[in-house]
Order: sequence, then structure tokens, then C-alpha cells
Amino acid sequence: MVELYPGELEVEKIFNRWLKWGEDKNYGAYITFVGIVRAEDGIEALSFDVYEPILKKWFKEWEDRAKKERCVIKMAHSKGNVPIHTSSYVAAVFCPHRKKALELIEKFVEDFKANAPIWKYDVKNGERIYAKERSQPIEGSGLLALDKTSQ
Amino acid sequence: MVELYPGELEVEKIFNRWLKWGEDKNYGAYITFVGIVRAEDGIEALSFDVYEPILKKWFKEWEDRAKKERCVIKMAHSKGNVPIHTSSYVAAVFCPHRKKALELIEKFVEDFKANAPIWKYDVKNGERIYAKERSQPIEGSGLLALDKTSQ
Amino acid sequence: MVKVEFLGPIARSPLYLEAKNLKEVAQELNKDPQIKKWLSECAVAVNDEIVKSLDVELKEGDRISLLPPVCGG
Amino acid sequence: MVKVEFLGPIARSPLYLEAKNLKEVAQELNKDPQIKKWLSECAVAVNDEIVKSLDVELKEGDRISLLPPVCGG
Repeated sequence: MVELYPGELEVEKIFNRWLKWGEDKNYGAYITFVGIVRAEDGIEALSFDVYEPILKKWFKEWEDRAKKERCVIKMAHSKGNVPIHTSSYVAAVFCPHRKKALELIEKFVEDFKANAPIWKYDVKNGERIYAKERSQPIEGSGLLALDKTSQ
Repeated sequence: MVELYPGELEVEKIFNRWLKWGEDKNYGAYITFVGIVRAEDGIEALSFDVYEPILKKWFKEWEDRAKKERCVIKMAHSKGNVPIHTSSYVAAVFCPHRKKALELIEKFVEDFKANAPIWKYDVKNGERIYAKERSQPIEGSGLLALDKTSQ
Repeated sequence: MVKVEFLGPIARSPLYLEAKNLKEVAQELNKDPQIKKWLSECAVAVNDEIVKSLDVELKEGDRISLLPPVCGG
Repeated sequence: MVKVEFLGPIARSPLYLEAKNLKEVAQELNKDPQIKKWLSECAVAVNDEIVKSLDVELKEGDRISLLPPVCGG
């Protein structure tokens, strides 16, 4: 399940809850990735829009993929404003063994960046500015552009 | 610094302490790897011997390597017996950005497995049995074997 | 009638169009310069499924979503 | 006199030898079948530095450690 929260994440609580969840399930490796908002370019926060229906489908595919490897994937993400030096994203994998866990967390986080329907904005003086230059077109983008040569 | 503890690790405390340590240092990614003792082959625990002087030198090299990438590495490990379903190992990286963090945690954990001077034993009926078949010779092993062809 | 939704930073209210397939939607959207400039970078979903071909027949009430470049985390 | 230590699962007390270099230590250790069987899999440290060549001169009080296959985590 994708966990979505307004504002910054309570990383400790999420980490501990997931750790406890995995405790008796005989996983040998538990990896967490925490994304923290960096102070850059004078921003006071980042802000996020999330499109939940497609996010949930995208995540379900990853859950199924993980299950085939006898692994489990979890993620939590913020909606709205997240101040600098706080966290907007936690992803986790549980696997029987380390190699698969290391492989899975990397692939998952990279695909998350490329394809999860979440939009990022810099917040400066209370204004939200779309972080276009740091954003990636989702795989298959451009379908409706008929006049492709002029783009 | 390498943190060594007798028995199983208090993973939550370690995770939270490191999280707090990193809070104002403007890292964008914090990854932790937790190694949990699996119930396998009827063991009741694993047990570990650690040779600290060489472990510390090995870790210092990784600290220096991380520093060149503007990252920080941390690790905690158990000495002695660690019951099944509890944790014996936590490793962490802090990096400005995710890609370097994902790369570093994988390389670090793999090199840890291959070269950190720690020996693992299965504990069955209170007896310690060296986990030889799961162990790896450290890089450069065999130096003192003069009669190499017969090995 | 189908509904076209613009997600994330594309500051547009939904459009309602008569269209039998995605190609007709494309033709319609290309007429609006403010929308057109996003199209080369947008992924497309029909009823919340990302589609990768224009050969998609539409029926009454279908919902088309445009997803501009993403950056979660 | 140099000291040879056996780490981890090699259940042996330290040995004290007269040796001017690592080759002489190797020759000495190869004489003991119980030690010899570990040698092909052991890394070697001199004063807690892993060494990768037998061309290491030793001096009075040096400490040689044998590190059998490892498995942390």
C-alpha cells in the first residue's frame, strides 16, 4: 500500500512501524531509502502534487514484481508542502537476502523517479514554482503531439 | 566510527540517532541496510567474532572514500550471540543525492561481506558452529600456502 | 463526450470533447497553443491507465488525463 | 621473535617464532598440518595491516595475524 501524508513525513515512526511489521516474517534484509528536502537555491520548502489513482496502479505492479522474488516493497510520500531538512519520501524493501534487496531498492527508487505521477514545486516566498528542469517525462510521453518535428 | 554492541542491535535507536545526526547537514538521501538473523536450519541464533583493529582500518578507508563523494558512511554490528529475527548489522549512507547513495550502499555492503574481519557461527543447542560454507576468503588470501597445487 | 484532465502543473480546467478515439483528441488539443506546448512531454492515461498508442477507441464518459514530467521524492 | 595470532574460528593459541620475513613464517606454519589446512584460505596481516606479498621483512615483536574466511552481517 502507498502511504500518503500531508506535509513532512514522520520518518522514525514509519521506519519503526515497518521494522516491526517485518519482525517475524523471516526477512534477512530491510533497506530503507529516505529522501530529505535539501536547502538549495533559496527555497523554503518543496511542494508535491500526487495523482493517486495512477500512483496506486504503478505501485501495485511493483508489489507484484517484488512478490515474485519473495520480497515486499513499501513506500510513504508527502502531499503539499515539505520544509527543507525534513523528509518527503520513504521507500523500503524486505527480502530474504541482501543481494536481491540491494538490487530491488535501486530499481524501485529509479523507476519511482521516472514514472510515479508526482509533481514537484519549489516554494519561494510562499509561491509554488514547478520544478520543470528536474522533472522527467513519463515513459511514452509525447503521444498526443502530432506536430513532432516542431517540438 | 564503527559501533559494536554485545548481542542484538537496537535498530530503532540507531536509525533514529543517525537520522537526527544528519538532519541539518543538507543531505538529500539517507539509506539504511538492516541485516536480520533468519530462522534457518534449526539455528537459535548467530554468533559473531569481530577483530576490531582491522575492522576499524577497513572502515576508515570507506569513510575516506565516501568523503570524496561528499557522503558519510555509518555502521553498527553485533559481537557474540544474536537471536533469530533480531538484527546484527546496520549500515547507512548519507549523500547529497540519491544516485550516489544507492551506488555507495551497495558497494559498501558487498565489500563489507567480502572483507570485513568478522566471523559468523550458527548457534544450535548452545553450540557455536563456524559458518564456513557461507564465508568468503578475504581478498589476497592464500599468501602463506606454499604448496598451492595440493590445496 | 469525453473528459480531458490536466494533471499537476498544467493550470487548466478539464475540457469536454466529442471524440471517438485518441487521434481526434490529439487533433483537438493541438488547436490550443497553451495546451499544445505541453503535449510533447506529456504521458496520456485513459480512465487512469497509461496508454502508449493513439489507436485507442473512446466511449461516452471516458476520462483522458495528461501527465506532464514528474519528479517525486 | 615474532608473534603469530589465529583469528576467528581457528582454535589455536598464538605461536612465537624466530623469523626474518614472511616467507620464513610460511615455511614454519606449513609444518603443522592443523595450521596448514587453513593457509590457502587465510588472509595475512602484519601489525594489523593486510599484506599481499611474501616479501615483507619482519622485526622483533612484529605481530602476524591469520584471517580465515569472513562473513559479517
